[in-house]
Amino acid sequence: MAKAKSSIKLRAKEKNGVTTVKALMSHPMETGQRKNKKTGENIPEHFIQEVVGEYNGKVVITTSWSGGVSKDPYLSFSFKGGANGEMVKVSWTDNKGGSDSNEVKIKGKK
Amino acid sequence: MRKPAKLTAIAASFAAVLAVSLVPVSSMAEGAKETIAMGKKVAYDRKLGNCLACHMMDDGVSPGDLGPPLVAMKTRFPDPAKLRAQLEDPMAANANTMMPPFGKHNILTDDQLDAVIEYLYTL
Amino acid sequence: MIDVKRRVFLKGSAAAGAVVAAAGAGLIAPQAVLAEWNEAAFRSKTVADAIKAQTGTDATEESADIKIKAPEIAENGAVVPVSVSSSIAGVTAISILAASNPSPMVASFALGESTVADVSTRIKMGKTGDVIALVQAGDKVYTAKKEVKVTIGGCGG
Amino acid sequence: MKKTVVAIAILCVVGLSSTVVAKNAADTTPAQDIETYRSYFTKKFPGVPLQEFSNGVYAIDKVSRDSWEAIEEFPPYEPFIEEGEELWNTPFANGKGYADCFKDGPAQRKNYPHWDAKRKMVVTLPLAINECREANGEKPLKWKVGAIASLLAYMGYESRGQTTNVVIPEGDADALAAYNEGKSQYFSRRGQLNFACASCHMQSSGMHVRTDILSPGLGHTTGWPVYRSKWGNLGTLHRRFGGCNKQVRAKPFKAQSKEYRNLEYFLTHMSNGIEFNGPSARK
Repeated sequence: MAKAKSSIKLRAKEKNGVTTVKALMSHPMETGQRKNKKTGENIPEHFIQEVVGEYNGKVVITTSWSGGVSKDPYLSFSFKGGANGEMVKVSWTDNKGGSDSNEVKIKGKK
Repeated sequence: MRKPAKLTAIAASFAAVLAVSLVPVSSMAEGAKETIAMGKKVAYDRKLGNCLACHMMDDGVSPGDLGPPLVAMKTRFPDPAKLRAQLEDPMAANANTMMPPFGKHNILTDDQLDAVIEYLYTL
Repeated sequence: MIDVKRRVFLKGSAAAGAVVAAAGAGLIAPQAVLAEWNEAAFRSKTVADAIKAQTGTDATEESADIKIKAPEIAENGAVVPVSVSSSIAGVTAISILAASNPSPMVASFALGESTVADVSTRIKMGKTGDVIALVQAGDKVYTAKKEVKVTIGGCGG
Repeated sequence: MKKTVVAIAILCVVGLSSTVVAKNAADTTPAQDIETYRSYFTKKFPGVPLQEFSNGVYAIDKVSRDSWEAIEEFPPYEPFIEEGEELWNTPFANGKGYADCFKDGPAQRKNYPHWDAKRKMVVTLPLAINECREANGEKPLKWKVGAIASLLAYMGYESRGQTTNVVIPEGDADALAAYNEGKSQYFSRRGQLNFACASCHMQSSGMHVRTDILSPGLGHTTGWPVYRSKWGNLGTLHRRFGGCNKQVRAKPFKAQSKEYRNLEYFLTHMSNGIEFNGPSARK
């Protein structure tokens, strides 16, 4: 299977001068407290610690998470500004040093 | 943990006949209390009675509503044999019941059923 | 372990737009500021400790200007949708805590100048308890809470 | 209470005892069954339009619907649709692909499950997918999760808006027998807990097991595959059948076994006229 696909699905929509960004990330978000049913051992914690949202290269939100955020986590935020065709970027870093990012064009009035 | 509980369950159900010879009279009340406590535990345990799945009862949090609230059990079941039968095989009384056959399908052991009945009569 | 105050200062100044100047002066790179994960807050076992670690103070004020959108009853504690928004002016950070979780601090959002104080995520809740929203604006810390009942599955094991 | 009993008795003629159902499942025709089954639910939930039943418990409970709608803002099944599309477009080793088996494209939900008169069996969409693979020299996919669920998500998504229309061919005794077998399955009590599918999802639908609300059985087949928060993953209808059987402490049948295919045949037929809206998200 092709691997190049981003772990982040991203949408950005501008309406009345506010851009709303919605992101869904594929990640196990292990708390470290769940047991592996077969071995009985705790599954080590593995979760996204930080998600950064950028618009035009400027950070608009920095999100810090614990393993208390659901598996395949969701994040939505909004900022003033943004126009059709401009780029929004979202990137995450997890506690094991894994990371990913994705960009999407803002959909809005042309 | 289990063994003494079982013993007391038996002791309670045959109290009149056996208890005198098995258990010193002074500890009778203690024994009954333990049986009731065990009955409650079995009734609440999700893997055992799981009564709260369907019945409002006692101090149980977030009960279901498939069955009637378990209150005034002595009035509703003056005859313990009827209550026992209802737990053993509820379909005998109502072919469309949702209630699982706790005795017939061995969901609970005899001792557990006894203890649950003791407990239910406190409600 | 972690210099809480310094962190708060940096976040505050980031929101005030001062960080760019600081970075320009070679004091600190913006990414480094933003990349810091508040371990003390996230590892706290109580709401009070987490709030202190996050904000540097335990003087909080309940506010009706914070709106928490979360279900009264969560169908599945593994996925509880939560949105927090606020009409308080100058919000620099929003945090979401689940009071009954072993580690209550679940998420915190540091907002930029143009960012709207309105965030959504989905959180895990081990059992019924309050979802607490923590909103930082200026040097004030505001809170609001909403109880979410976590369902107990019926079918047993 | 009484109403429930009467309505159930009308449909399955029998109450719920397994032996009796097996004997009497044939007493009503599929057309009569649809009528009875549908009106049972539309009467029980009078404010709910027929099409809404495709949304399961969210059709009848406002509180869970709110969370569900929040989750649908960006549903967790979305990445699987994309993955399924990729799988659909990836050629087999022999250069052919799914499109060679499904001539009119991925929007196939309306065609399944169907009765295959030649082979005298119910063919479900997952079965057709794996038969397509095997006919082209590929290994079959696992039935319950993984690639097959993603493919079904893509095909389901492309089929959204199609209407359930499962045909029990007139005059085909074998097809009717398969349907009746599925029907008996649905109304037979099973397992240590002694529940039939109908016990929970018909007789007790809308009621609470602890705080869980039992979903109405009407429309149960329309939203698959489903991303269940409980699974943290996308799964197939037969995976759910198996899970339900396990919960009543019965030994589940195998996914795509004759038993589950016939059950799907019956249950999908009951939802005739309701639109497909899979993939979907459930608790």
